[in-house]
Amino acid sequence: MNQPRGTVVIDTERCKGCELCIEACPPDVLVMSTEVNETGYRYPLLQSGCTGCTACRMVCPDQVFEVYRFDARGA
Amino acid sequence: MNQPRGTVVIDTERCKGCELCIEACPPDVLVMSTEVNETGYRYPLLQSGCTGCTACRMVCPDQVFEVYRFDARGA
Amino acid sequence: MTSARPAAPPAELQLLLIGIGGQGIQLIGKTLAQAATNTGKHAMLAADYGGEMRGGPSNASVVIGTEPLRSLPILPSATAAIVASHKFAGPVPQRLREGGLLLRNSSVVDSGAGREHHRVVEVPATAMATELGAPQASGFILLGAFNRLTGLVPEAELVTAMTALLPPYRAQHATKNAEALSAGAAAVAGQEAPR
Amino acid sequence: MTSARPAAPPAELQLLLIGIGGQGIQLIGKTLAQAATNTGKHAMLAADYGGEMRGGPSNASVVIGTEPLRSLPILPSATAAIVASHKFAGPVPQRLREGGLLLRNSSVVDSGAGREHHRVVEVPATAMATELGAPQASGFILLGAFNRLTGLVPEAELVTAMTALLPPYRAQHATKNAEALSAGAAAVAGQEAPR
Amino acid sequence: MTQELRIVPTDRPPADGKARKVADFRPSLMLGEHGLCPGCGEPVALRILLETLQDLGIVNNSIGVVGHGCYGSFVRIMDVDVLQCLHGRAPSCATGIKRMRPQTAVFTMQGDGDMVNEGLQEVLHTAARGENVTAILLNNGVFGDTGGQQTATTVLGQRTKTSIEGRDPGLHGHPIPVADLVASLDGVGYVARGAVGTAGSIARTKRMIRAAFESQLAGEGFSLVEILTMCPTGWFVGAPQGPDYLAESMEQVFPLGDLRARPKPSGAGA
Amino acid sequence: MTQELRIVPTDRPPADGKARKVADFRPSLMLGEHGLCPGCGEPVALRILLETLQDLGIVNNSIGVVGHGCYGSFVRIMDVDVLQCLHGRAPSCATGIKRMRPQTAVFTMQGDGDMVNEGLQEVLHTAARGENVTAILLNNGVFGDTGGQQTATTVLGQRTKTSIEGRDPGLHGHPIPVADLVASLDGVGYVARGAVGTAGSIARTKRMIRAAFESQLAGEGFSLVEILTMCPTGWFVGAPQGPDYLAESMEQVFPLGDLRARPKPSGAGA
Amino acid sequence: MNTAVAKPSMQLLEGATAIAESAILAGCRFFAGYPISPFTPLLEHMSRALPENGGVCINAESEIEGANMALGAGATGAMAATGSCGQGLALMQETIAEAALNETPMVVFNLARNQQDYFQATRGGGWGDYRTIALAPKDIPEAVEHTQLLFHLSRRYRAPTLLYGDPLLAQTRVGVHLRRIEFDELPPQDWALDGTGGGTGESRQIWTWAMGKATNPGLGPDGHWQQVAAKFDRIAELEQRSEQRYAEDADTLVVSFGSAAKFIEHVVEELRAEGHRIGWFRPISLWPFPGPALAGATAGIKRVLVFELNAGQMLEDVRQYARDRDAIRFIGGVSIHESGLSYGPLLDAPEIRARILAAIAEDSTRSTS
Amino acid sequence: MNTAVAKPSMQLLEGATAIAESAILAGCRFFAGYPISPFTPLLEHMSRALPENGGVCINAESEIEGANMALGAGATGAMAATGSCGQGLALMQETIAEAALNETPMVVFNLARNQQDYFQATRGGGWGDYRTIALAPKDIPEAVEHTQLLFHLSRRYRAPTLLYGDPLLAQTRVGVHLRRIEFDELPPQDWALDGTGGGTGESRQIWTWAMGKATNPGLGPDGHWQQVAAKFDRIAELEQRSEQRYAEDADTLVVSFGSAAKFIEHVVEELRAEGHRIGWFRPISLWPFPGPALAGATAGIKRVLVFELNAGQMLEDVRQYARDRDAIRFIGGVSIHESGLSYGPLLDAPEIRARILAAIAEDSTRSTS
Ligand SMILES: Cc1ncc(C[n+]2csc(CCOP(=O)(O)OP(=O)(O)O)c2C)c(N)n1
Ligand SMILES: Cc1ncc(C[n+]2csc(CCOP(=O)(O)OP(=O)(O)O)c2C)c(N)n1
Ligand code: SF4
Ligand code: SF4
Ligand code: SF4
Ligand code: SF4
Ligand code: SF4
Ligand code: SF4
Ligand SMILES: [Mg+2]
Ligand SMILES: [Mg+2]
Repeated sequence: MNQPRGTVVIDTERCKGCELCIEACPPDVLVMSTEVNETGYRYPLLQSGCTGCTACRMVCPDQVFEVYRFDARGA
Repeated sequence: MNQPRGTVVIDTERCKGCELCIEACPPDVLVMSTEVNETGYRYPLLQSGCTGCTACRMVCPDQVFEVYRFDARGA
Repeated sequence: MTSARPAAPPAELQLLLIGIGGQGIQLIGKTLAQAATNTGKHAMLAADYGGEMRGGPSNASVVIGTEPLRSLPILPSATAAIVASHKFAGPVPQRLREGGLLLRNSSVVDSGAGREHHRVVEVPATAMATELGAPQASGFILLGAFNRLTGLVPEAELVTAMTALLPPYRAQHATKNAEALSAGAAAVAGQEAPR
Repeated sequence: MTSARPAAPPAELQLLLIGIGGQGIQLIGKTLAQAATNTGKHAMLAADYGGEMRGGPSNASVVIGTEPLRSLPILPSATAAIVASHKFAGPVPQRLREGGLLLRNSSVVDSGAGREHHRVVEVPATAMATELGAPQASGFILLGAFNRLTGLVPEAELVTAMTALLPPYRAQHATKNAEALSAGAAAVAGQEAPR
Repeated sequence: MTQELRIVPTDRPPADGKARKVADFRPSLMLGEHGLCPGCGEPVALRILLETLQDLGIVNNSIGVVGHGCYGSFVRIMDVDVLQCLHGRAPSCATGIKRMRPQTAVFTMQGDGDMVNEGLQEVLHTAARGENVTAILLNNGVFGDTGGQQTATTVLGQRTKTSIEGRDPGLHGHPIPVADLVASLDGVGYVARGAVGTAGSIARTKRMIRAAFESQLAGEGFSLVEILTMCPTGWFVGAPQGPDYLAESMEQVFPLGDLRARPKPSGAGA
Repeated sequence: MTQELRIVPTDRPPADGKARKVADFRPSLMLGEHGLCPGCGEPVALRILLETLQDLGIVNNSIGVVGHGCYGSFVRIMDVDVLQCLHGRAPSCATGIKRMRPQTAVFTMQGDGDMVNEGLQEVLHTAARGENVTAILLNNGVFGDTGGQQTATTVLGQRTKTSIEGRDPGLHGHPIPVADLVASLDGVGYVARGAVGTAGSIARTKRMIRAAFESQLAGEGFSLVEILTMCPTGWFVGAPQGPDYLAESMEQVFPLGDLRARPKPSGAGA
Repeated sequence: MNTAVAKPSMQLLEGATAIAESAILAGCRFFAGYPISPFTPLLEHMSRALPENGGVCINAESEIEGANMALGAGATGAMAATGSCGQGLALMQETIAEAALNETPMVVFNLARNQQDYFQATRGGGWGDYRTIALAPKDIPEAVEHTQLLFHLSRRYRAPTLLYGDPLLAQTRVGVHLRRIEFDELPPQDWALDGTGGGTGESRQIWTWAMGKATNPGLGPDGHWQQVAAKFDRIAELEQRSEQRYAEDADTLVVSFGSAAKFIEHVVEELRAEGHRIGWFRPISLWPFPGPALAGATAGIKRVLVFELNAGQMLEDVRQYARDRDAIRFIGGVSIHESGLSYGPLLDAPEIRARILAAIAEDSTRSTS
Repeated sequence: MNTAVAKPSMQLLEGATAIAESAILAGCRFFAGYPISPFTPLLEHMSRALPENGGVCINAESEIEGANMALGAGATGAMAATGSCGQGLALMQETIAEAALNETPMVVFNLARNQQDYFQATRGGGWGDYRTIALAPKDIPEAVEHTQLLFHLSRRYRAPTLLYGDPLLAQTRVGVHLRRIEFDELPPQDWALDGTGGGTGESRQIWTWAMGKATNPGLGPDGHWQQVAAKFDRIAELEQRSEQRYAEDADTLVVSFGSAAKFIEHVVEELRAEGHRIGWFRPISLWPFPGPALAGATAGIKRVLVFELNAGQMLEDVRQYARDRDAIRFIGGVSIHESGLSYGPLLDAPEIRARILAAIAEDSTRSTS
């Protein structure tokens, strides 16, 4: 798993800091920022290891995630 | 059954001729009159053989029956 | 308190029908109005239901004319009346005009309903209907009589109208009702108003 | 269009509180009004909610006086303003009287809000609150500062009122809020208005 | 007919001193005549309800709330404190009454039009709220009072003035078994469905009404007795055919019996 | 936290040409941002609903009827023909629409306050009428929009602004499982209960929504999908705790799953 | 069954039936209602006749549901209607207001039990600044005409409209000629929901608050409600309807509406024939109330008698517009049939005549004293 | 929690809370309501405070249910109330009319979003000839007083009564003194249902049609409704309330009610101080409308300006009573907050001031031209 299977784009300005994505990420690669966005909310940061599973995008109420997969690789 | 076990008083003027009592009487001793009452309805007449079971009184929507039993006799 | 002097004397027949629920007052009113309509006349039937319950008053007014009608749906006065029951016949004497025709069901109506200055005709409608084996048809006896007395419509039109008005589950009454119409007419034969 | 010449100059403090939902504007308004009431003053807090949604404007007006109040619940003009966010601070410049005190959260409020003829004081409330480890408490920093500037009530009264107003599930914020009040007061020490 | 049998005089009580009256014309709580149609089942339901109040000795500690339907006129002949309420609203009115008079037995009397059409929400909310009142539903599957139109309990195929070719599920939908819905809710103490078509079903229904009031008196929550009643007028059948029609149409769709029994004595309580 | 891991840049799509986008920020039917609270479950339900319309290819042949609640503001961001109707009345409005536009997919979106409080009668009648429409219930057990008061689905013990010590059955009654009531009625094609607490339940719920619309398109009658949604604001819990609270409180009382499966293909039809 | 095919000859129809047939002729294709006396026969007839004419009639399970079904149907652009009597209309107030404010056309039939719903018809108990065009026919032929007019106006103005009838209109049978009335062309219904807007970025929205879509914002409540209020102001100018007779040379003018006006007309004719200087004025549209016409008709009138079968409701409108307020006398009153379902003894020509004569006599005594 | 024990010192209370506490002081023991902005805090406070004071507050599942619960509670003789905002009150119209006609006391709180419910409050959308005493306080202290008065009047007249408030009354917090107000003694409640009448032959009955029992017939609808109408005529005479200032020497009189009147008062004081001959008139009871007082106040007035936050509803009452109808100018209008939940920008002293000055200027131009 040294080559990522997926990644996400995070539209941090839309995030409301609910942390639902953190809990939902199966490989547990999302963490909350310490910084806040314009509206004053902390937002998720991606660490390496994303599988492109879309779970974060599934649970996020605020449409913060766009998800990509690197097809050529892995399982 | 030559001595009646019960009898009824029939307030014929209240009767609306629905015939529910006729069907309900277990020993089948009620018959409809050919005459009509003041309001123009036929009403039940009692033939001998009443058991005082109160079925007629139970089903009558118009409170036409009062029921008596002759306790000393029969069953 | 009465409308003593109307603007123009009505060329309209204004008929009060008085009875109690269950006597078929509404149906005979409809029959008459429908028959009149079928013969090209203008007709109105104004019902006066006493709520939804049986045994209460059941009155109706029928107005028939050859021109568009001017009568009110609640008649201040009438030119004729059919009284099928005495129970609620109170307003009739006041409302019926002088010389008006008062047709009474003499089987049940006591003599109080109607005054000297009315033209009173009596028909024992309830008794006749029972005799016919159709106790529900006493109203049609009265209607048959009334129509004969006034010559309003051909009797056959009444039969046609009545038959069409019966709901499907009462269709079986048509024949007896027609007989009642005839019997009523026959009962007053010779008493027709001079026209 | 402005109420240029009021009937009598108000002896009432009329304070506009301007912010956005989530900044706790309503709570600091309540705290101030409650503290004033507790010290025997007459107070009014008029809220202006922008519906039920977060992120929209959240404004409030507080009026404090020693006599029964005469101010309207929608202030045509005010003697002081606290601006916690620049997002919806539009009406402030028009409504704040000449010489009125304008307390600005300099962490977020751009310099547009406020005019030369106002007495402007700036406090970097958001930054201070974050520093305190209580980002939700920036409003109390401003309130602490405002109270010190105006000498309205003893600071302890603000703490009491704030503590009582917190709903049970937010009781844990009381300490940080109290610290914020003090920090705000300290930040403007020496800038008190001459009384 | 059995014309050969002797006709017995029935215009006065028997002279025989040994005759014991076993049933009055009507319970003393019934003040006079009603104006309902021949063969209507509703007056029978009224009678067993009033008898039950007497049997339980709660005559002068009861308040009735009566809706709109033919039975609405019963408020004139029930010797009980009564609120005649708006169409469909009896359960809510009963709620207000019961909360202010918790020691009083409070009941509603409603028709299917009243309870299952206009007031379906009221009865379900009141049941789920566990309101400690007793509802009596007189279900004849039509709006009797307005002349026999389709209600929410009209069985499929039945002709009414607004389903003149018979209730067609594709056009008019399906009947709602309100007692079953109520029985499925928490907050409910007792639910049963009876009928007044035969002497036997009347007797059984009377026991159901008694159980419902006992449930209320024991504070078990909401109780409901649905009573299937004949409406020959609205059904366009002769009065004598009413009970048969009831058994063959309505009882098939709405089976009789207890739908929610009272809690076992050990488990009783609010 | 696993701070030792490397933070990956996420401010733009990956430059890597082999990257394939598998999920947009939002479906194209969603026109913009909503103003709902952090951690609210309702926008998630909206998303899977709109995605289903797209999946089924009925985007430009659908009419939505939206009630009053926080989700009410979705009418501003749903790119679908919409009637914003009165509180509780969506099923009736949907009925009028569907009868005049039988070829169009018609759905409602209502909250628990909207459907189970104000409009309980409407949904039950519409279901029993077999109205061929799809109802989407967003059940969060509170009136979110008005600040978190008790609704008819609030679970026992839950604190709300009008049951401040927790919902007490003796005072406030019991929650109503509306989907179960609907599932028990004739006239109904499909009923299920889902949730949006986890990615798994969201995926399952999306399949339920699809089944409901397919049921409507097949003319099977009324369909309902109840969706349990988080309302951290009304529950007085932190947004991150929403899904757990949902699972531990609501799902215990309102179990997830199909409550009325679609008729087997052989038996399908109106 | 009487179907909507125009018949040349006269048919004897119950008023409710005639109204139903007229509605179908007007293009009504959706009806939902709940039985209540005397509205029931309208519902019953619709339940038979609408399906035969390609329409839908639903036995709504309650008035509120019926009204909202009609609103939904109206939102698709179909001609839709509901009805009841005043009691049932009380339950529809929220919905009627909503339809007015979200601009959904629909027609509401109030076949009332009496004239006690005047306030309900003209002010309503809904919320917001809305009005309802309310026509009060005096007899069945006029009701037949009004029915078609109301469907037309409802579409023209995108607003609910109301027919205020009574038991005499509902239950009387008279010979009527049914025919379709042609009106001016209607504006296009580009607002109607047909489901095709989805995914276009221009999907449609019907919403009382008119906030529009994120990509296409609406006026919002402030702008929208002002616009709706302005529309009602316009209607108030354009749609006043009234009728009057003998006002020019009358001392006494009797104002009444609906069936009562038919009785007044009758009695006034009688009194005219007897030499009384009397006339009548009839608002046909209760809202918009024909105030200017009444002001004109009452110029120079000595006494303005108001006759209505209620405790004095239209009276308040007469007070707003009659030239000389002090000339107004109320001669109507509450009068209910013992069944509670229809008019009481006051709606009777002799009684009305007596009241008019008494009012004239009282005034004369007063003026000579 | 603030409980109903009279506290000597001033409490800072939200208006809705103050009203709730005042209701409890008046003896209110039953409340049922359904959340809606800005009524919600009244319900929330009742749900906490009533049980603490021996009462019952029910989270009614809808407005209709809440209103009928209150009616039921009121029928037992308990002081009962319900409420909502105008939107929810629209749903209660049938019930309020019913309570008026079957003579059940109850209080209805309309904590409205604006002033667009004037017609609803004064005419209603129920059925029959009923009225509702409707008080419109100008601020919270007055609302606290009105609340107790409304419970009293409701009992005195056996009729539903109504408080017409708004977001400023509901949501503003001010210091208030709560105390119980003592009123005249009330008539005995021999009509109240307590369940003891059964079997006595004299059991009680509450019924809009008042037909009574077979053994004890009632008046029936005709007699009963006439009697109720006569009662409302009596109330109309006895319960008019209004306030005015500077009418004696004013050229211009501004008529307004509720919160708007508070703003008018403020602006008129300003204008007086600047030398304008201006005064104000405030109906406190919207029904009964203080017509005679307004007629008196408008005698000799050059212009009567009507200011209300709606399209012109009270305007119709002013038109009925102002001495010179032609002097009336409407300077109010529809104005809604963008949230739809409260007043828009028109309710603001500078804006009002400008409208008054413009109306005066326009008139002067006209009269000189
Ligand atoms: C709000 C309202 N709508 C309609 C009515 C008319 N109405 C009176 S009785 C009735 C029928 C009641 O039917 P049901 O409850 O089944 O009683 P039934 O007559 O069959 O015994 C109706 C619809 C009413 N009184 N109020
Ligand atoms: C007739 C009526 N009553 C009350 C309201 C106020 N209201 C608006 S939204 C709402 C709550 C809705 O709750 P729910 O449907 O559960 O939606 P949520 O906000 O929880 O998503 C209420 C009561 C209204 N708009 N109309
Ligand atoms: S796509 Fe899956 S693995 Fe990647 S961040 Fe989202 S939840 Fe985690
Ligand atoms: S779920 Fe969405 S809104 Fe919530 S923290 Fe994650 S990115 Fe932000
Ligand atoms: S009491 Fe029984 S046996 Fe006697 S008549 Fe009645 S039903 Fe027949
Ligand atoms: S049941 Fe009663 S009303 Fe019917 S026929 Fe028999 S006695 Fe008469
Ligand atoms: S219509 Fe039906 S319910 Fe009504 S009285 Fe007649 S039979 Fe009974
Ligand atoms: S209040 Fe609840 S339902 Fe409403 S937006 Fe906030 S979290 Fe969502
Ligand atoms: Mg029924
Ligand atoms: Mg909810």
